[in-house]
Amino acid sequence: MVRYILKRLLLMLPVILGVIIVVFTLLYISPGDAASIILGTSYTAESAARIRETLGLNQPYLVQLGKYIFNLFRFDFGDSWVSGVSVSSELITRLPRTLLIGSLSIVITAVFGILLGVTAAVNQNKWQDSLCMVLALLGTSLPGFFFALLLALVFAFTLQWLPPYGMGGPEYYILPVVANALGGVAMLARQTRSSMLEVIHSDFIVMAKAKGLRRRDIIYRHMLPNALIPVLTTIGMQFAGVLGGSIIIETVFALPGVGYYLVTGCNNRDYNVVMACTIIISVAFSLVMLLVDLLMAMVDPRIKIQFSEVKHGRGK
Amino acid sequence: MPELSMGIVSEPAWKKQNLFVEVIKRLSLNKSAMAGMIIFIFVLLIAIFGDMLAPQDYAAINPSEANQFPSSEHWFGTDNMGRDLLSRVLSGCKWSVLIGVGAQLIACGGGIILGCVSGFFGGKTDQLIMRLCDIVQAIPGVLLNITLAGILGRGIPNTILALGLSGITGGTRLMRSSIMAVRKNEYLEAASAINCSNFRIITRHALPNAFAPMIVSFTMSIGSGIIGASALTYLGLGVQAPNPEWGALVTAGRNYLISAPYMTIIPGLCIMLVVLSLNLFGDGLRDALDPKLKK
Amino acid sequence: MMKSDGGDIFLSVRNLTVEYVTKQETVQAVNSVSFDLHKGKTLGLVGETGAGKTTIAGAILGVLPVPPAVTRGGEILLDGEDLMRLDEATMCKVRGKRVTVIFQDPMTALNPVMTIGRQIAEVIELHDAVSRKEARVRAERMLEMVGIPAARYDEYPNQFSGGMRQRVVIAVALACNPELLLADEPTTALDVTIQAQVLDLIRELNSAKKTSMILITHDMGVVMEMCDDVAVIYAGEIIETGTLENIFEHPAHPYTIGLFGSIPKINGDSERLSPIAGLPPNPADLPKGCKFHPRCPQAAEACKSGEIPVREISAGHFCKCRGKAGEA
Amino acid sequence: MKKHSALFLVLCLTLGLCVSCGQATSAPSAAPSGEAPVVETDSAGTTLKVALTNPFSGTSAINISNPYRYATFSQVYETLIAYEDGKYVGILAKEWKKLDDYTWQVTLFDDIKDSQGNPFTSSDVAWSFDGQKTAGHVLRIYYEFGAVEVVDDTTFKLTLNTDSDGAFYLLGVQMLLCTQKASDDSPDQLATMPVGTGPYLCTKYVEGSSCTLTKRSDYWKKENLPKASLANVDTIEISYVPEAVQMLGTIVSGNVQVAGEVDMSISKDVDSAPNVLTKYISNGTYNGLAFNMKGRAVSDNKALREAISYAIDPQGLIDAVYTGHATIMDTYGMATASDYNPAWVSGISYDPEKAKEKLTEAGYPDGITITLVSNNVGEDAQLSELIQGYLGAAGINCVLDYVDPASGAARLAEGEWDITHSGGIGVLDMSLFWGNIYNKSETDMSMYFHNDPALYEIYDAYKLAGGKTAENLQKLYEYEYDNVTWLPLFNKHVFFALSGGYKDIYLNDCYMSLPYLGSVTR
Repeated sequence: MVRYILKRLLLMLPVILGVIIVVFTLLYISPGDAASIILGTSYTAESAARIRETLGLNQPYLVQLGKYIFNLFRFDFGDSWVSGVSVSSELITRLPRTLLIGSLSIVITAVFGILLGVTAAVNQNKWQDSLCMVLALLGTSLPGFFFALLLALVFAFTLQWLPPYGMGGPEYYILPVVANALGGVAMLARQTRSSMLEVIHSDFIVMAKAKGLRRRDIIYRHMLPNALIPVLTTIGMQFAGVLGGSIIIETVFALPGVGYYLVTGCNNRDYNVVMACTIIISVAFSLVMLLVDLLMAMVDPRIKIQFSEVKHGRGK
Repeated sequence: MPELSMGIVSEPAWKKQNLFVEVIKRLSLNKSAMAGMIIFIFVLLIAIFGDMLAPQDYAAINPSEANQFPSSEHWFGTDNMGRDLLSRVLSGCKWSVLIGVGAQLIACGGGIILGCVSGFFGGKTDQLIMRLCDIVQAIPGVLLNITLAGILGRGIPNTILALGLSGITGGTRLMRSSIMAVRKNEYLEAASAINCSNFRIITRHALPNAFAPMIVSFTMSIGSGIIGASALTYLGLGVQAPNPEWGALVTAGRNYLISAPYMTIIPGLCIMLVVLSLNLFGDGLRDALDPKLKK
Repeated sequence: MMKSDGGDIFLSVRNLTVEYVTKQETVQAVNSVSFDLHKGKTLGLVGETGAGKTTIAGAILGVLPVPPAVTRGGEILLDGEDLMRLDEATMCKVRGKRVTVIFQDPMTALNPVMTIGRQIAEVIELHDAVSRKEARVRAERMLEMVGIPAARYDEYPNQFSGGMRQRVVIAVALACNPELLLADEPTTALDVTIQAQVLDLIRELNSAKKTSMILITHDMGVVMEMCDDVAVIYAGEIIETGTLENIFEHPAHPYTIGLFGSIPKINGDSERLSPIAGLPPNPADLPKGCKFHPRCPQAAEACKSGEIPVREISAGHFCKCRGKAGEA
Repeated sequence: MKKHSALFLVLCLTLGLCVSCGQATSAPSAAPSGEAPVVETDSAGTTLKVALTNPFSGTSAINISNPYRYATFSQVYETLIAYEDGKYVGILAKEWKKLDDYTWQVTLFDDIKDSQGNPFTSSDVAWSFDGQKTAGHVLRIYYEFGAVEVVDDTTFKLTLNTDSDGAFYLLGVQMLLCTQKASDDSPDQLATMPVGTGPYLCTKYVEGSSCTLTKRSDYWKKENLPKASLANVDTIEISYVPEAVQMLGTIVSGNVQVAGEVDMSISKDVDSAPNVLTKYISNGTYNGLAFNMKGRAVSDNKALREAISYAIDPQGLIDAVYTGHATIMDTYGMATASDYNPAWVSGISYDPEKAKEKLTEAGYPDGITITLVSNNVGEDAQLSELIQGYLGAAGINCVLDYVDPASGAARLAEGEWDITHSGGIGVLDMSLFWGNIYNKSETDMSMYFHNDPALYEIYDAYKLAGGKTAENLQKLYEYEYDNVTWLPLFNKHVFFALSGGYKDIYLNDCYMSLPYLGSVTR
């Protein structure tokens, strides 16, 4: 297993290189450039050309790419062209916020998603089932900002329990985390319900009941582990989405994170910002996917064997 | 020689029950699946005849009637530019359904193909496809969209393509994980024992048993697809004004959540209607297709 | 209704009735079945597939899937205590401790993502409130008893063959020295050689722990080898019951006779078997009177309706038939 | 247990939904009972809580001079002069006079020190001016700036490329200055922690979220302080609230005492909130529609341009996008310009019938298709939708061509468009107004491709030294009146809300009317 992990970590290097090349090309061929943002309404050909010269945008594609990768080895992410702030210092402050909100909301998503999914599956076609279904549908059909603003309205302004926006102590993080989690709960609940329904009718569940286990133990010790595979993959993917930070949560709660920084970077064609953010996201993302694969192997021995096979070529 | 009767009373040869008829029969038994199908057909009708049904031109502005609550004159009320929300919802329906379903078809279609291949074969191909997915998934959706908008031009096609491409990686992972769980079963080895081609094993044996998570993912992500498109619209990349696509309507109502909450809630509920109908139908389909599920 | 010679009756089932109610139809799986079981004895429940044998076992243990299954009535007295009236919490204490079950298909009876050792230790911990370490020791001892090396405690079900998995199921069933073991066609899914080993194992363990057992099977050979008493079941009703010797030497009910007619005898000279004509009735609309009369060679007009009495042919040998076979 | 926890969760979610829906429909004026908490009045230890809409990126003087980020740090950095109640008052500059058409001499106060104690001298002015020019700047005015020649520590000569007084005053009022030493000492040239000569120093700054300004005890200016240098409160806690609904909730619940640049979409709800004072002040900007004057249907067809101009109702735009809080602009030029003449009235006003007449007169009785190029976000997008609606009603099919800000200017330079939004800031004299529209200084033709020799004859005469006469201005006005190459639409307002007992705040009138937060009074 350790060999498998090392192999996957080694594979991350080509992935990151691939991301750098792809994203750089996307930036290079996308219309517009940072000069128009800096100059704004007083855009004139000469001043724009001068700025492109200083930013090195006129150099050929390969030279720019090469220079960027060369700087990368010196861990110099460069400065933002628009705000002049060094990208690495910016990321150092923003990444922990995004990761904190992201991981906390994934925990809540997982807990409530699985809870709702199990309740719906166990009481199939009863009122709990349809209630969970409607709740789940609400989650996917109304946008993030609707729930975020609703939470702010109810808990921050009407009940005045929590601060509505901004940063500070832990209580500032409660609303954003819940708002961020609501979206994910829907998909996870439905996925859990579907895979639980597949397991509910299996013989070993009747066997477990015959052993004298209580209903709750049967569900959590026997049914759930077997239903976890698609659930785990969904959680993994949702965590990947969270890494990019949620622009909606960051704007509504004024919590500057990677999401807002990346989107403004893309809009301003701020190469250094976009490249740095994407590299960090792809590294964190590959780690998450590796974690999910390992968790899957841990949960399901049938997959674990396939992993051991992987080490020595394609086993039957 | 007396005719050897093995005790089985002679019955007409067991009629080859064509799978399709069987599935339809089962589906029709399932009330909620039928409800889902009817709602979806209703939505499709609105999508096709929306423009004709709309009482007023969806782009006709008259600021004097701005921000009116739903009333007898304007059933769904008016937006901040005084345009009739009912006609905007009716004529926006086709775009939303197109974006929601279109993007998901690309995402799940691509996801199934890649997911099966990487889940079933494992080893080198699996690693290659998974690492490609890592790369594509790390690309910021906004940048992908800006570039596509630059190449394909703004509007619906590039939004569908952008959402579809980023959706493929998700679909692939989901398919791969359920195929891997099913891969070790005897019936797959049995199938390869009677010399079925790999393609046939995947499509005939592995896929039907690993299909449930995909149906759930397909039906559920339509709603988030439409909302994702509206997020791009908010950033000015997705659907271009004045296209009354539901996601754009929801986003336009953002600032008026207190003074005019209906501007967000009504289109939101319409999106929910689409997602609800497809979910009910999707579940019914999955139960009908899945022999194991005893009724 | 069935009285035997009053020995220490351990389990008595009185007119148990179970139906499966679905939107399309209602299936009368078990129609007022009654039988007794003596302490330490093995009762064979014999009948064609779909006759309701598994439903009876499920009803005794209370593990029938509730949405479709409905127990209309009857009592199941275990040492005088009626399991039907127990609430779920106390029933949980009975299951796995006093009454356990062995299922037919070992491939699906074990949780694929939990080690076999844990699945055995789980039932021990649940009922005997011992520490995890102690439960592991006992589980390993059980593995040894069923012929599986204790070293394989931490392996997963998919690493075992069908026969080995059935041994694990037996280990789970007998881990807490149950008083009653329900074996639902334990060896049907196994090939003959493994079948013999498993049956010897069950018999040995039962006699060691004096567990009484209900063995559900359609294989008369297994009945011959394992059972003390036999109850023949047809379309949800017990049509004949008695000691092994009663049933095998002089079967009374035409159906029982027909059953024996379709078993190849090693020493017998007839070269062709005589199967029972027709198919078991559709449980959704059972025939009136004696359920067997459509296929019964000696069916008389009287059999077609009314209540079929149960007559005691000899001590402990009962038969539910109106025809002349009833007197013999 | 599991069933009950799921039920509990579902209950509190639905309860939350009902409470908030009930809450949402009735304007949250039913905020917590009682008046918003009043901040104690004595000056020692007063804290002012401020909410602004534009998050920040970069706090160096250069970055802040870009508009929209001015309000936060115009108390930390200072400018040469300020515009108060219609006349110019010196902040860093004690006095200034015009030596000849293109050069001005300015004398600074002596013993100016920034919050780190570094002395502020003429060389710092030169350094700041050069820094702004090389970094490139959103305001066109920076191309009028020539050079700064240091005479001695407190006097310097400033040469411009134009003889218009307005250019000098705009540079003087708008450009934030800081000492070179402070910038060199800072690890990232003041990018994440501003150091200036103003009455406040910045003690806490969290990028894009909040910052805290505290009153400087060692502020160099002691007597007759202009309003821009006031420091009536000890600490100012600024938080950025980009979301309109959050801003509304914050104002109404009394969490903040001053809310600046608030989104107009929530103005009705804030107006109806108890004990909240709302102020709508012209923010010194103007907005109009510019025509592409080269090679397009509108370029040499005045009747078509008039048809388009008559078809658009500025009041409709104002009501829909700014909920009525803006004023129609029906003259060429702005009152803040010293040489402004109110008689320069625009000949166009909303008249759909006339629009149709002009359309047929222009030779397109059954309509024409034109392209409107516009930014794809925020107000510009909404304005474009409305303009498209109005033109559609007049039979002109308007195609919207959205560009994101990064590719907007390049898109205009290609010339494949008919009309676009055009506007400007800080018109302190008419040369800045006409320069922005005809703009011959930087390139041979303006962004709107004017190439009429008659126009450039008048414009060049006006541009010459000493050419800033009333007749030349009148000729420019008459040319525009006759040719309608630029349609004035409206002047935007900035929206402020004050609560917690505060009654007034002083605004920088000629620069986006952004607030001097220190000048807030009871």
